[in-house]
Amino acid sequence: PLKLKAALSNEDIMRYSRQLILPEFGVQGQLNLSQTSVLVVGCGGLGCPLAQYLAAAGIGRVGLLDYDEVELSNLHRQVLHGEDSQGQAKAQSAAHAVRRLNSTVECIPYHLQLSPENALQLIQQYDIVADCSDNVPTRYLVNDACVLSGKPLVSASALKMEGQLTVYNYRGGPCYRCLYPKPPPPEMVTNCSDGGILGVVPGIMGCFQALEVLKIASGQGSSCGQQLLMFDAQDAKFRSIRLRSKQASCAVCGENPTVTHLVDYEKFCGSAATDKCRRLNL
Amino acid sequence: PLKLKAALSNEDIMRYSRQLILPEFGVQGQLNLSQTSVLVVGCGGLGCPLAQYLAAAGIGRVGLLDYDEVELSNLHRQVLHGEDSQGQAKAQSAAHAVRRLNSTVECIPYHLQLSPENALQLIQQYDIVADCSDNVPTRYLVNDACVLSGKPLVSASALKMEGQLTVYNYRGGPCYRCLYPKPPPPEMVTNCSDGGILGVVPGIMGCFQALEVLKIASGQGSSCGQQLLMFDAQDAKFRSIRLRSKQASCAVCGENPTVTHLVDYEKFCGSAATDKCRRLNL
Amino acid sequence: MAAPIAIHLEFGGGAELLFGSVKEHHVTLPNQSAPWDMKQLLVWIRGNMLKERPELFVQGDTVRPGILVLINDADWELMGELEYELQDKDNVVFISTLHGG
Amino acid sequence: MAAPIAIHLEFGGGAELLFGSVKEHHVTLPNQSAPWDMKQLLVWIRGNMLKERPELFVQGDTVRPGILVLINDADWELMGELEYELQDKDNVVFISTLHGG
Ligand SMILES: [Zn+2]
Ligand SMILES: [Zn+2]
Repeated sequence: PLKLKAALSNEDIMRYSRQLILPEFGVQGQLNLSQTSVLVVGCGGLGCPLAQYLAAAGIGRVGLLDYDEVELSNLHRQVLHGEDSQGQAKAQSAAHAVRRLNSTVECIPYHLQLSPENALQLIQQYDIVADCSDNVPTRYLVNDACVLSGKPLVSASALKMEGQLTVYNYRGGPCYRCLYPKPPPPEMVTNCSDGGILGVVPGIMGCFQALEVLKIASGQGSSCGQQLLMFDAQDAKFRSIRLRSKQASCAVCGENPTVTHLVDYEKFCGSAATDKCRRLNL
Repeated sequence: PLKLKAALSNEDIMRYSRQLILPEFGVQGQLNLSQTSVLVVGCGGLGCPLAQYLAAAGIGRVGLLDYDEVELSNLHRQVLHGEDSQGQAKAQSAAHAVRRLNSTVECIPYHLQLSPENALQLIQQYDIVADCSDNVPTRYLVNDACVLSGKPLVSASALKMEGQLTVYNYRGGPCYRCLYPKPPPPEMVTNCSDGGILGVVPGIMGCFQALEVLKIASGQGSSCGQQLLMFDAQDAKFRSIRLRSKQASCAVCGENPTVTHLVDYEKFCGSAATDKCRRLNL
Repeated sequence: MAAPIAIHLEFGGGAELLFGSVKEHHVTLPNQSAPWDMKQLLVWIRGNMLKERPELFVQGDTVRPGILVLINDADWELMGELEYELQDKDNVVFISTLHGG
Repeated sequence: MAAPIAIHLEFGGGAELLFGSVKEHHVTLPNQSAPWDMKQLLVWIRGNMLKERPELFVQGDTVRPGILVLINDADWELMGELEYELQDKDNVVFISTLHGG
């Protein structure tokens, strides 16, 4: 757990002065932030801007998880990496950029694939989880691990010219499975490699994720629990949707849960936990 | 003027593959982008994410203008700079970060204050102008220079937990003066030093500015002409407002303009063209 | 007899690809003896709008997993799902969940 | 005689600081012989809601420079500005322009 900071240093006061004078934020908000840890699952198009703004704002600890390495085709949207980081682990490259921006943030890179074997142990060490992954099995895995560990999940996704954001498992609201009890048919899932994506769309959604994480971490609270924020970049239109409550019948957060430990999510979804090759040959 | 690119190189195809397959964008959109130049006025909270995503997407040329140097209190929102760039010119620091992300973008830093003496000559060299400045006189100066040079102006602003965005002087729509013929009383203008700002709010608005610039540059066109996009970060709410048409009575873009060359904007506004000290002692 | 009603349909998140890539549709549901409900709307969409591979949109008598249905900017679960009775000028959105990042 | 009308007022971009930092206000405008227009609304706000320094909100008979007025999500210039006749349940927004970055 993070050491409790009793007061801000003079350097903190200088660095964060523009936030400290916000009545919604203040010194207490900054102290709360410095005592909060966030696990960023995926250091791609969403995770890059998210990690950037969490670190800039002075989050206490950020875990940066990604199994992948930086490729040229990532750079149009994964803006923490550079041409010189091609071939490096994304987690390491993102950590390097984050430390350059704010060396007072504790920054832990994890160059690994989140799996049913390691997810609980990792997530238990963090206060808030941000899902910036790119595939269906990982989204169910992260959700279940957050429900089983009691952590709020700030989840965003993006494809082509559209984005979606919801805060799950937060203040009695629904989880991902409450909304989507069954996974979609694998042939209907389009990933960024196949469907394309305009880089600034995950940029906007990742910044939004950072905003909601910061509101939770500072103590203001998120306004996106039980809400779906939909973004259409073509029309520059946002829409806020009121979602269902937590479902009594939910397999993981309901009254008689059948998912009481993590399962095989690739099998459950019929697809692989990477956006590289889309379907498992079962 | 930028050299016309007749075709994309193999490296371009690799790098931008996720954008190229978008039907709204495509190869022609990418070629259009590579032939477009954008002047970013201000390399602060808005200019940093804007320049980052323009460069990542493959804009042809980006001009980065700022008179200021990097300070510790900038780093909570001005994410292209790092701890090691304190004391450096913001324009140089931003250019360095942009080149690391995409060395194929022509990147020109201007370490200077935009003024009635240099604005027209600078703006005439660019296709699109993005106003990321932080004070009233500069906003009128940029507007008038864009009207006099016939350039679209993608303008965003942010303070505390709010943001605003409009595309001015675009496809027959209004300019900044059409909306605000008279400057506000100087004592009613709050800047980021006085009012505070949550860093990710200009992050979101700067990404939005990048989106609209990219839509104009690629040939799709912006959906924010004659529109005001208002963002409230506290409630995570966006609102789109239909604005007035171009005003026949406008002093700069109207039928009998009285502003036919650039004037003294500090005098016109009664305030200084920097957010450092708020009022001119006239 | 229920009078014909006009509703606004929207498809997004990729679901529009099943409808000629058109995101917004204004449709008029014809007269019928009982009020229109969502269950009947799905049958009508399947019969009148879906050109091919209807199983990618409907499965059994409901939408396939991974499509969220919104009625007047609220999750249809809050509105009665298949039993919701459509009103004139209702706005119904079918949105595919996105998973990319 | 025009009946009393209820309208929704919003202040943003800093303009809320003149109204006790409260962004949303539901107000009822009393009966009067003629319909309420925006000009009268500004006088009413000045007399009933503004606690201090009214010149930071109104100047002459209109709003001060740098405040944009929106009626039902449209610039009031499109609606007739001071002459616009208010309807029951109208939404009127007063928003200060932001200049920071
Ligand atoms: Zn659940
Ligand atoms: Zn004008």
